[in-house]
Amino acid sequence: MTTATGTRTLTLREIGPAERGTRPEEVVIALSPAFGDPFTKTIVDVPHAEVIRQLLAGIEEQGGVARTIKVYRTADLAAIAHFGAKLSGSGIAVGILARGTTVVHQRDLARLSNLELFPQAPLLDAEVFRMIGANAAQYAQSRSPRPVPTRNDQMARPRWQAKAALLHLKEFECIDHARAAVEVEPVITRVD
Amino acid sequence: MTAVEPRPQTAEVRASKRTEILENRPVNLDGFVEEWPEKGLVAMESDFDPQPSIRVEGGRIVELDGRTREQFDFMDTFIADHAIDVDTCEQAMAIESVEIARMLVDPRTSRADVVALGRGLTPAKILDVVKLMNVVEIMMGMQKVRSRRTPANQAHSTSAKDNPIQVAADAAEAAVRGFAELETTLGVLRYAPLVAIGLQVGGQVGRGGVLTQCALEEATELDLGMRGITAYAETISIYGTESVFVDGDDTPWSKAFLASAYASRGIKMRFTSGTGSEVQMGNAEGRSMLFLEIRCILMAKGAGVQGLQNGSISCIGVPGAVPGGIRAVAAENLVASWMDLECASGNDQSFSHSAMRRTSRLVPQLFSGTDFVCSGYSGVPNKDNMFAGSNLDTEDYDDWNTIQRDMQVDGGLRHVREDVILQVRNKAARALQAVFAELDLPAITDEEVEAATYADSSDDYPDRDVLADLEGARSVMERGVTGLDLVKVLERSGFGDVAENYLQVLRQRVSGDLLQTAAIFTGDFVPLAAVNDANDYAGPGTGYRLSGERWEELKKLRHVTSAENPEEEVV
Amino acid sequence: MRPPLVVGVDVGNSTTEACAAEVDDAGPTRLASSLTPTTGVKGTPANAAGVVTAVRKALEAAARPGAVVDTVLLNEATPVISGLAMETISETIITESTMIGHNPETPGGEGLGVGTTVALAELGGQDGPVVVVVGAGADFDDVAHALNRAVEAGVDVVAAVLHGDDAVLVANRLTRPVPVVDEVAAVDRVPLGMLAAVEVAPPGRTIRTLADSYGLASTFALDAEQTRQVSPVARALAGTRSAVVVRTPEGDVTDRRIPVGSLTVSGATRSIDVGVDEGAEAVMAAIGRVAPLQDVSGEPGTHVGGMLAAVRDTMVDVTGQPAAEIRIRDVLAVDTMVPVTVQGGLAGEVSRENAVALAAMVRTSRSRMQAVADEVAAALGCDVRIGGVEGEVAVRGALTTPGSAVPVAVVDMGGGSTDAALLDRDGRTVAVHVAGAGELVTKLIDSELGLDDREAAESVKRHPLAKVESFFHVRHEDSSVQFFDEALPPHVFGRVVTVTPEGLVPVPVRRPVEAVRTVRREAKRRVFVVNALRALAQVAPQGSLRLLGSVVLLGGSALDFEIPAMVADALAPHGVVCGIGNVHGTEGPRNAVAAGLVDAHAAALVAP
Amino acid sequence: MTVDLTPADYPLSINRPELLRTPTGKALADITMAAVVSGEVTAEDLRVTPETLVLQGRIAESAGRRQLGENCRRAAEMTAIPDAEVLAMYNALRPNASSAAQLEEIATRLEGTYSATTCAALVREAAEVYAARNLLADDSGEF
Repeated sequence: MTTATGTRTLTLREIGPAERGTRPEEVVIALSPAFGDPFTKTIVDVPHAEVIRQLLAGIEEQGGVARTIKVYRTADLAAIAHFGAKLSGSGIAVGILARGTTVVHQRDLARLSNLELFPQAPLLDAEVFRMIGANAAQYAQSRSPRPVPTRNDQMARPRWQAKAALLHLKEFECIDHARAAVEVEPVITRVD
Repeated sequence: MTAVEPRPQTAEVRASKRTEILENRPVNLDGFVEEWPEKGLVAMESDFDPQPSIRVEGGRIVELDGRTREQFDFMDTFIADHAIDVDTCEQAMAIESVEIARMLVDPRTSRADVVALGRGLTPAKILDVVKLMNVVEIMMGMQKVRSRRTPANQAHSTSAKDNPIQVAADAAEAAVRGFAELETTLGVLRYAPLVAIGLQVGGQVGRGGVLTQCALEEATELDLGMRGITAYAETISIYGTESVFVDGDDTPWSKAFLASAYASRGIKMRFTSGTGSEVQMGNAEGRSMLFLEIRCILMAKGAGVQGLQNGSISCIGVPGAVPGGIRAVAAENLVASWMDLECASGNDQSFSHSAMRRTSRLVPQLFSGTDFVCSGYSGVPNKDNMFAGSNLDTEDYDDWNTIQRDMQVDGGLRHVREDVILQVRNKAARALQAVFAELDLPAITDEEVEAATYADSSDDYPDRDVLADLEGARSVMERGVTGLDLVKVLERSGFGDVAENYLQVLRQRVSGDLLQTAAIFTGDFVPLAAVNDANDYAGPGTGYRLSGERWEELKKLRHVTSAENPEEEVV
Repeated sequence: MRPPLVVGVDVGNSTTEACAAEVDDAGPTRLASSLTPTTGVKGTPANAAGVVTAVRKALEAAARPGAVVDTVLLNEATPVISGLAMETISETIITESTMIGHNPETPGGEGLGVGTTVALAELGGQDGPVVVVVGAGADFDDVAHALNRAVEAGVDVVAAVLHGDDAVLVANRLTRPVPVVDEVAAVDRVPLGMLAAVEVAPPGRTIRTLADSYGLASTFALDAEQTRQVSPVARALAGTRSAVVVRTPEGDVTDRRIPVGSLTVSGATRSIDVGVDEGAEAVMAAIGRVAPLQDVSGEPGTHVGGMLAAVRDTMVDVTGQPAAEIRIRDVLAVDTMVPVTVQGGLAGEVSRENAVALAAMVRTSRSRMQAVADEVAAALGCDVRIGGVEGEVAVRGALTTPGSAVPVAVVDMGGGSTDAALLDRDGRTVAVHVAGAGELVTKLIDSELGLDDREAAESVKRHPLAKVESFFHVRHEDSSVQFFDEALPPHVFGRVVTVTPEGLVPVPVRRPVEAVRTVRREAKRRVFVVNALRALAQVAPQGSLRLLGSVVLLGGSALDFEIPAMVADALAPHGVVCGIGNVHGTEGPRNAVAAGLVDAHAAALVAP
Repeated sequence: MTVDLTPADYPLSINRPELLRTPTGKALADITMAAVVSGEVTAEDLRVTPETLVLQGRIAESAGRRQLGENCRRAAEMTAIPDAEVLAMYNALRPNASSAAQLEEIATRLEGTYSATTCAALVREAAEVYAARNLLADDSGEF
C-alpha cells in the first residue's frame, strides 16, 4: 500500500447542480455537508484530501470513472449515499461523512440497507479507503469484489464514541436546507 | 489504527518520566470531550433544559415544562396523557425540589410516599430534583426506591461463532453462579433458534427458574417467546426526542402496543433506553442527556411496561466522556426505580480501558443494589460477547465475588467450586446433545461435550458444520418446535430434572405472575416481584441485609485460608 | 388382538432408518417409517441410541407412541470407514529470483519493455533502457512524478515493477506509457543491475513473448542450450496477463515431482508398489492388476503412509480389533489440480499443481452389531434380531419400487463409500463396497476452487448455481432468469451463489458460474459416476454391465439434483435402465434396507 | 366474577391457584410432567388467559401501578388476536406507515372483531397525534 509523502489539501470546486449521470460504469462519491469544508480530516486525522485521493485511486485502478457530489440538506449517511446512488449512472455510490464513516450503496436497495458499511470511522485509514473505492468500481462494472475486510474494536466505544457524537453534531450544524446538492470537482493540491 | 494504539506523542517538548508513565496509563486511551450544552452534549446540568411547570384544565394536562398542549411534541403528549397523575400533579409540583430530594434521601420518608409523589412530577421537575443530589445521595435514594427488595443480576451468554453448545455451557455456569436472567444474541441471525434453545437448556441445568432472552428483531423475538423457547424480552428501544424516536421507526404508541402484545402472550418484557442516545444520533434538540432520559422513563411508565433497562447502555461512551456523566448515569437508574419501574441498570457495555474506572462506574449500582446490577454481565469472555463487550466479563468473576465479600454487598453472584462448575457445564452440553439428537439436529459430538466442559472461549470448541446447523435452525422454526416439545425431549432422554425445571418456567405463563414489576424466580420457583418482595428499606437495620445463609455463601472465595488449619484453604 | 409389531432398522453411515410394520400370516402391514442421524460410527455400540430414537419415531409416526414392540430387526452392518487424503505431487520452484509470472488483477500499460533493473531512488543518469523497481510505501503520484522527471532528463524508462497495487494509477500518469506490473510482494528481492523484461498484455489477452521459449531467447539473446534451460519459465508464464523475467547468472525455474510415497497394493496372489506421484491412473491400474484387492499399505514415513495409518487407527479405536487384522479393501484415486503458492516466488505467484486425492475404505471381519442388539433389547425390552447382509436386504427393498424386476442391481452412494448389490434370477445376491463418495466430492470441489471452506464446498455440491445479476433477478446455471419482487439481500449482489432452500448463499470464488459448475460436475463424475460403474462392474455377471438389466439408485445421493441423471447417462450406453428407487412406492430412495428386513422376516414366518 | 385482589394474593400461582385456568380450562395443578408426556397438556395450555391478565392487572393496580394495570387490560383484549395480525398492527403503528384511514380501519377491527376497545382507543389516539405531528404515511422528499 502506498502512503503519500507530501501534505495535500482538498478544494471542492463547484461545477453545478448534482444531476443524474449516464455513464453505466460510473461511481458517485457523495459527500456530507461538512466534508472538505469546514472539516479537513476524519475522526482519526486522515486528511479529507487523502480520503478522496484514495477513493478516486481505487476507482481508477479498477478502470472505473467517478463523479463527486456534495449534499447539504442531510447529514444522514444512508440518505446521502442512497441519494448519490440514484444519481449514479451505474446505481453505485460511496457515501461518506466528514468524520470518515463510509457506506457503499446501490440505488435499488432500501435506504437503510447497503452493499458494504464501514460504521467504525476510527478504524478507516488510507488503505481501507483505497479498497472501498476499488470495490465500488467493481460493483459498478457488475463484477464481484470480495467485501473489504471489516475491522472491529470493542474498545473503540470508550475512546471514540463521544468524539464521534461531537463531530456528528458539528456536521449537523452544517446542514443547509436551502441548498441543493451540487456536483463538485475535487482539486487536490500538494502543499510542500 | 486501533483504539489500543497509544496517543501520538506531540514530539520535541521534553516530558518528565512521570508524565510518560501517566501518558501510558490505560485511562488515557479513553476519550473525553468538552460539554456543548446548546446541542445537548452535556450530562445533566444545562441552561437549555426547560423549567418545570404544569397546568391542568378540565382533567387534562394543558401545559408541561413550559410548553402548552399545542406546542407539545409526541413525547410531551404521551407523558401528559399517560404517565403523569392528573389528580395529584399540581400538588406534587408545588413542593420545592430540594424538599423532594431530601425525601428521596431521608430514610424516614417511606418508599411508598416518594413513589406516590413521583407520580405527579414532570420531567423537568424530576431533573430539578436529582440535580440537587450528589452521587452518594443518589445511591441513598436508589437503596430505598429500587422496586424489588432482593437485588439480582443478569448475564450475557453469546458466542462469536454462534455455537449453541458454548452458549449452553456458559449459560449453565452463569446460572449456577447466581444470575437470575440470561440474555443472548447472534452474529448470524438465522442461528437464533438453536442458540436460544442452548441458552434455555443450559440455563435450566445451571439453576432451575433462570429466565432467558434472545435479542432479535421484533417478529422473531416475539415468535421465540410465544413458542416458549425464551422467557422474556428486553431490547425494545425508546428515545427521548420525537425525531430520534421516529428515526428508530417507532412512536410511543407503537411501543405501548408492543408492550401489550408481549403481555398478552404472558411474556415478561422491559423497554431499553439510556443517556446519550439522542445526542449520539444528533437530535438531542438542545436538551441534556438526563432530561431526555427522564422523558424516556416517563414514556415507559405511561406505556404500562413493568420495567426498563437503562444506564446509558450502548451509548455509555458519550456520558462517560463528559463531566459528571457517570453521576448522570447513576441518576437515570435512580429515576427509573423512583418511577416504580423494574430497573436493569446497565454496566453492560465496554466502558473504559481503565480497570479503576470500570469499577467506579459500577459502584453506585452494586453498592446500593438494583433489580439487575448489570444488564448484563458478560458470562463469556468479552471477545465472544456479541453485544460488543460488557463492562465486566468472565475474567472479573473472582474480583466481583471479592468486592461483594469486602463490602458485604449482594451483587447477585457467588463463588462456585470448580467441580460444580465442570459438572453443570458438562451436563448442559450433554442435555443439549440429547435434545439435538432427539430433534434430528446436527449431532453434538462427545468431543464437543468434552470441550464445553473445560472451555473458556469459542476458540476452545471444535468448529460446527454451520450450513447443517442453519438448516437445522430453519427446521426448528418450520416444524414449529415449542418449549413444551423441548420439555418432552429432555424428559425422555434422561434429563428429567432439567425438563421439570423448564416446565416450571413454562407453567408460569398460565399464572402471569412474571408480568408483575421486577419479577424473577427463586431457586424454588417462587415468583419474586416488587409485590411479594417489595423493597421495605427504611434506614439502618431495615430492607435487604446481607446476612445468614446468603452471607455465609458470599464469604467463600477461590482461596481463603482456613482459620482452623492455616495450612489449608477453606473449600 | 393385534398382530405382532415388528420394526426393521437400518444403521447406515450417516442415517439410521426404521420401518414399523405389523406382521402376521398374511404378510407385513407397513405402518410408518422414520429417519434419524446415526449415532457413532456404523457398526459400533454407540449406534444403539440412534436405533432407539428411530424406533420411537417410527412408532410416533404410526400414531402408536409407546406401543409394545415385539421384534426389532437389525441389519448386519459391516463397519465401513473411509479416509481421505490429498497430496500435491508437482511443484514449481524458482531459484535466485528469476521470474515473476503472477497475475495481478490490474497491471498498467501494455507491451514489452526490456532493460536493466534500477531502484527508484537510484533513477537518473543511466544509459540504456531501464526497468524501474519501486519498493513498498511509495505513493503512486510520487512514483509517476519521479518517472516522468527521469524521462524528461533523458533516461530511457521502458517498464516498472511495483510493490503496491498501483500499476494502473502510475501508468495513467506517465507522459510516456510503459508496461507496469504491480503487487510484487517481495519486490526488495528483485536483483538490481540485471537485464529484465516486463510484459503486459491488453485486457482479456495473455502475454506472448515471455510465455514462449523462443520469445525469451530473442529477448535475452540466449543460445540453444540456454533456451532449453529457460523453457520451464515460459511454461510457468503461459496464460498470465503480465510477467517480469529477470535474467540472473544462476537463475532457474524448475518443475519437479514431489515424492509423496508409494502404495503397496496386495491382491490374493501378488503385490505391486505404485508411486502416488505417478497419478491416479497408475494407482487405479495397479489396483486393477491385483484384483481382488486384499490390502493396501503406505510407505512408512511418507504422506501416504501417514494417511493410511490414520484410517487404520480409527478402525482400531472403533472395533477394538488389532491393527494387524484391519484390511484396506478399496482405494479410489482421483487426479486433481490445486492452486499452490510457488516456492521462491516474489509476488505470491500461484501455480496450479497436480495432486492426487485418495479415498480408502476399511472393513473389519468383526462386526459389533451384537453389542448394539443387546443394548437395544435392554432399552426397549423386546427381542432384537440381526438380519441379513445389507446388500441383499437393500436389493429386496429396492425391488418394491414399482416397475422394477429381477435381475436388479442397486447402487447406494453415501458419504464415505459407494455400495452396489445385485439380485439375480436365481435369487442369489452379491454385494460390494467401494471407496469414495460424497466426502471426496466435497474435498475435490473445495481444493479445485481454492475455497478452503468445507461448508462452501458442501453447498456447491448440494445445490445448483446462479449469478445474481441485479437486486431483482438471478440467472440460473441453466441460463434461465428468475425475477424477484423484493430486493435480494445485499451480500449476494453481483455474486455467484448456490440456490438453497435457505435462500441464496454466496460462493467465495471469483470465477464465472460456468467454471464453478464444471468443477462441480467433474468432481461428481470422477467420483460418483466412476464408482457407480466400478461397483456395478464388480457385481455384474461376468463383470459385464450389459447383463445387469435394471439399476435402482438408493440413499441420500439419489436425491441429489443431478447425480442420478449423470449415472443414468453413463449407464445408458450399456443398455441399462437406471432410475431412482421408490421403496414400496412411497418412500423414495429411502428405507430400502429397513423395509427389506421386515419383508424378509415376514417371508421367513410364512415359509417354514 | 369479581374478585378483590391485593398484593397479598401474589403470586397467584402459589396463593390463589384456584383462580387460574389454562385456555382449555385446566387447572394449574394439572400441568404435570406426566400430563405433558401423555400429551394431555399441549402448547395451547401454556398460554395466559384474558381472565388471568385482568387479575394480574388488578394486583398491579392494588400496588399503585395504574399504567401496568391498563397494559394488562389491553393485553387481555389482545389474547384473541392471532400472532401475525398483532405484528401487522404493530407495524402499521410505526411512524409514516399508515394513513389516517388505515389506522381507523385497524381501530374499527379491534373494536368490532375482537371487542378490544382499550386497544382501539390507543390506536385512535395515535392517529390523532400522528396527524398533528405529520407522521401519517406520505412520500418523503429528495435532497
